[in-house]
Amino acid sequence: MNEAWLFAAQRLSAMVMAPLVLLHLGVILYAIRDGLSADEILSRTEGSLFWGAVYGLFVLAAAVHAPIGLRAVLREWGRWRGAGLDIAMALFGLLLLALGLRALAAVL
Amino acid sequence: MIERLDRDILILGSGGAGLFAALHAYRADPALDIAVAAKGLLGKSGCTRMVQGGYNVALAPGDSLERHFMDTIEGGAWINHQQLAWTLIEGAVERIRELEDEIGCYFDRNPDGSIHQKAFAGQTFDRTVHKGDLTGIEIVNRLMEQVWARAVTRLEEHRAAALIPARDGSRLAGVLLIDIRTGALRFVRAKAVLLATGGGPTMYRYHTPSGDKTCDGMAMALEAGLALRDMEMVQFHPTGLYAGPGTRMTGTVLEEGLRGAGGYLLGGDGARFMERYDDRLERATRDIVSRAMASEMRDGNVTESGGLYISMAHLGPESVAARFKGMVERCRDCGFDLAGGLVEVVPTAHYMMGGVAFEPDTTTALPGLYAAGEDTGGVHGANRLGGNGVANSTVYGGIAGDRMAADAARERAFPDPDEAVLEAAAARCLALFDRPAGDLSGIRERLSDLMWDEVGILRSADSLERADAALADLAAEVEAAGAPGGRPFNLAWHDRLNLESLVTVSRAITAAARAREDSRGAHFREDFPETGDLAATRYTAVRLADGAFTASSEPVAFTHVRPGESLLDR
Amino acid sequence: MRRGPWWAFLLHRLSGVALAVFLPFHFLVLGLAVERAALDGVLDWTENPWVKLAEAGLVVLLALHLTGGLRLLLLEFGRWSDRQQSRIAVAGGLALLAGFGFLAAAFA
Amino acid sequence: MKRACHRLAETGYDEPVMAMLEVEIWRGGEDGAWRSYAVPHQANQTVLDVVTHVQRHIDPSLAYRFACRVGMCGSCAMTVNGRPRWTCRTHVSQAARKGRVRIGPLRNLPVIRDLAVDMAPFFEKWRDAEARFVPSKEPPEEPVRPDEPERRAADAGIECINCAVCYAACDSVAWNPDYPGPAVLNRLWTLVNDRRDGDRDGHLDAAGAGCHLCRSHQECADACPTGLNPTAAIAGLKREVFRRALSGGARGPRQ
Ligand SMILES: Cc1cc2nc3c(=O)[nH]c(=O)nc-3n(C[C@H](O)[C@H](O)[C@H](O)COP(=O)(O)OP(=O)(O)OC[C@H]3O[C@@H](n4cnc5c(N)ncnc54)[C@H](O)[C@@H]3O)c2cc1C
Ligand code: HEM
Ligand code: SF4
Ligand code: F3S
Ligand code: FES
Repeated sequence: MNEAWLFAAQRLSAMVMAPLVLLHLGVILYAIRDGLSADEILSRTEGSLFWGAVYGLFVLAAAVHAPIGLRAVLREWGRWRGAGLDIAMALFGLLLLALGLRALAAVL
Repeated sequence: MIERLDRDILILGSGGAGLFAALHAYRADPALDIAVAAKGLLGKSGCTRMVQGGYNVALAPGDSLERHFMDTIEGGAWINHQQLAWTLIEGAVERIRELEDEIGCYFDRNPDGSIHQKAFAGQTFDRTVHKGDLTGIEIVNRLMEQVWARAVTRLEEHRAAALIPARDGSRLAGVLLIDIRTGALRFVRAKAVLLATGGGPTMYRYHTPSGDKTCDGMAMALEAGLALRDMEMVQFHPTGLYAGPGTRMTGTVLEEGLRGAGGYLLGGDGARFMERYDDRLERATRDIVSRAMASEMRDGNVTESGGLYISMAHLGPESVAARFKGMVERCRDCGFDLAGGLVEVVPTAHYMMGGVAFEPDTTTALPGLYAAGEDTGGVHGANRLGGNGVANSTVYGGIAGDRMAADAARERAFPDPDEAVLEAAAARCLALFDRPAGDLSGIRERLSDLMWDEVGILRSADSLERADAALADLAAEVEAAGAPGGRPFNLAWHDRLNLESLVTVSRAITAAARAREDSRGAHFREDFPETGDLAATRYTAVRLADGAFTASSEPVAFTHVRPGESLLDR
Repeated sequence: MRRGPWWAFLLHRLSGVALAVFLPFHFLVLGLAVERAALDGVLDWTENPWVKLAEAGLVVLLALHLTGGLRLLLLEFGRWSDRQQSRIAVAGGLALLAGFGFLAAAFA
Repeated sequence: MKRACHRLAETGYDEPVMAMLEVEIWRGGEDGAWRSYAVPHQANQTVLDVVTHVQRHIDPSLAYRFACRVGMCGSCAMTVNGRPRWTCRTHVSQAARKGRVRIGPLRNLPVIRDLAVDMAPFFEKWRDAEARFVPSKEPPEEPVRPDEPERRAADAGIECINCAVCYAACDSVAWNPDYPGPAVLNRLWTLVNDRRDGDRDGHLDAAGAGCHLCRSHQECADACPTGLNPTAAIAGLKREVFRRALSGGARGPRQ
């Protein structure tokens, strides 16, 4: 994998996530004031194209961003390098993607 | 055990001369095996890095080769080898283009994009190319990067210890080196060897050059039977920082521009003294100001710790701090306030105009040995213009590279070394481990005081005679001194070898100074204060044979211009 | 010996790693909980103080990592400025504010 | 002259010796140990002077390196009280803590012996990144002017003395054997801004292979004795590498 592309992908996904996370945090802070209920979440998200897009994009970006970040940490602090690490991180990204999409499907 | 290595070309020294030689030789013939050996790290040792002012070259409209040449000859008080000076001036134009366009130096520019050239003392035109006031760093770093990128063997922290002739004595066969890190002896056999170890008058109490330079090249050349010319010509820079005897900062140069900008020199009494010596006051040339300072110091008009003062505050501390940022910081590191207070200064030994006699194509009297840079003599005459030093090393380094490549390619076989000489040289190096440790610090201090006091800025028959005798004693003391200990990175061993070179070359300087019974350029004889008849100008040549230094003098050949004439009039 | 930027890096890295570890669980729990909760109509897991604390932690981490990430993006992609230290301070402050806001709201 | 200078030089020595410095110096290779020395504290004394004193007057076998003694050659860097520094320009009073100075070899480079490290890995990375000027086929259409932005950006990083102080200060170097380090990247940024250079893309690709390993610790900029800011230079590279990667240009590391 080309390091420059990985780097660009990580920064790009960070840029995508930044506004989404801000939005998400804002909503949580707002919503949590009267306690959180599944109804509430569902009523906001169910069938909403907007929230579907927001969370979908987030899941996608996080699945790109987190493995690349973790890979760096493991290389530097875990002294783990090479193809094994790359495969593990790719799998980790797929796991994130799968779990994220599943959660998304649940709330949509 | 001596390790052996064969290289078509061996270059000693990695300053402007050595690195340029490597690049040119490589460009001329990439198939050649080239090695660069340096006492320090490649490109990080020597004085080319330390160039602050810049590089003289006649580029601008209004300037001319002839004008640069006349400045050089007049600065050199007519003892220059004129063809060498002309080659320098012509070559500088080509070299500066090469530095910019091929090596990648990024010199300062004028608003229209052309290369900026500033004023430097002793010149009738502003022709000094520079990169801020750290020109040498830019030049050497770029050269170093280019050398790294090529297939050139780097022998870093390798000290050249002796030139080894071929068995039949007809030529040089190679060089015995000491690998400083391991202490191993290494003989590099080569078809062509360049001497570019950069001289360096570090035998004087106050001196500017880098600490790795101890005149090894000149000493080896003397031992090999070569003549050194103009050795009495040692340039002193007026404003060396004086920070006391316990620090290596002492002697390092405070830039010329301080005086140029209008700085005052003050005696210990706090008053200016230059009006007693020259109408141009502090702006007079290096030699005059240094001499004036030496007189004041001798008369005892000194600061508490023995120096003089430079004062800039009257120019406005803020403006000084802005214009001379690097200098202000350097002084601050030593605890001095250059912008607003007084900084102690002493004149300091800066450059050796003299060196190995060589030809404009860098060949020497010993076939197989070439020479370039500060190791050589004749280019600058009695005084070097600020800015002609780095031009000298880069121009001749390049020529040497071309010439050596051509010669080495023609040479089919490697020369056979004289094994007896090689063994003897190696034994000399190793014998030091068996001798009792000498008082190296004491010897060094006595040598530097002696040279400063007796063969320094002001000389006389008496002082030189005293020096001659004292140096002979010191030489014997050095010879007896050993450097016990292990071989790897044994600095005492190298200090001891350094002292040997320094004493040898000090004796050559003294012999030449005794032979010149007039005063010109950097050489001032109190017993012969007159310049003498320019038309009858002679230069000195010193040789070492059977342990004796003999100085002779030869008439200068006025091949391009005679005293009283000027190329500019034609 | 180490200065502000290094500590900011450490915080950013630790929060990133923690996020990478917790995010899959967050997705998992969210997916499961919503699916199950949708049947009885109550999101009772949010009543568990441990879950509350964990979720609050996640929000703090997210806020920390977000502000730290924004700082880096600004540093790398914005115009270079020497006011790094103040940026770090602002970033840290914002993150803490968000975290405490969440905690206060959650336990109110 | 002789008399005057000797007398005066001696007054320099006689300056009230303020105190003895307690100096600890690393002796041996990687597995060496600290050894203590007492060195007279003098006015105007640099850390290099302390080391010189020990080698000249106490233990001649001490190995260390220097050349220019004025902050131009970058040969004398060591770790002084935990910080990488140029020793020839570091005043003892700046570095000593309560009269104590601890001097070790530079971090992140193999120790040859005592205070001398092997700087080869530092330079080899420089060489391998091909961080050097490449002449262009044709000169730039517009002449380079002193105040244009590219020239200013190039100038900002040009006065590097390759002392490896930043290299020793950087954790990313310690953590990533393949990280070229701040100085090399700083040089690449100067080249990228040099409009005369003929291989801008090549330099960017070389940077792209390593610049992402910089974690913006800024320890390099903090430690650089000549006041350069490699962090800013690397940020510039990251920006350009990012742009180039998005436009599909990045070829990855040159072979
Ligand atoms: C502070 C200062 C400022 C200067 N400013 C200017 C200026 O503004 N303009 C100008 O034109 N000139 C200036 N000069 C002079 C100029 O720097 C020198 O004349 C020139 O650089 C000499 O170049 P070189 O290649 O001959 O030697 P150097 O650059 O000195 O290199 C000598 C090399 O030889 C090596 N060496 C020494 N002994 C041995 C050995 N035994 N074995 C192997 N290698 C050895 C050294 O390690 C080094 O690598 C200045 C000099 C100093 C000291
Ligand atoms: C909120 C938006 C986010 C932004 C702006 C952001 C930004 C960044 C940036 C710029 C980096 C690079 C740090 C470096 O290389 O020095 C990074 C690293 C990292 N991020 Fe994020 N990130 C965000 C969200 C996330 C999320 C949701 C996760 C976890 C799932 C995550 C996990 C990581 C990890 C593990 C690293 C590696 C840390 C390191 O190398 O020091 N990030 N982030
Ligand atoms: S960037 Fe600064 S610290 Fe790093 S090598 Fe260059 S001068 Fe030294
Ligand atoms: S310290 Fe190292 S991590 Fe980057 S900002 Fe400097 S190179
Ligand atoms: S000795 Fe040259 S930088 Fe310190």
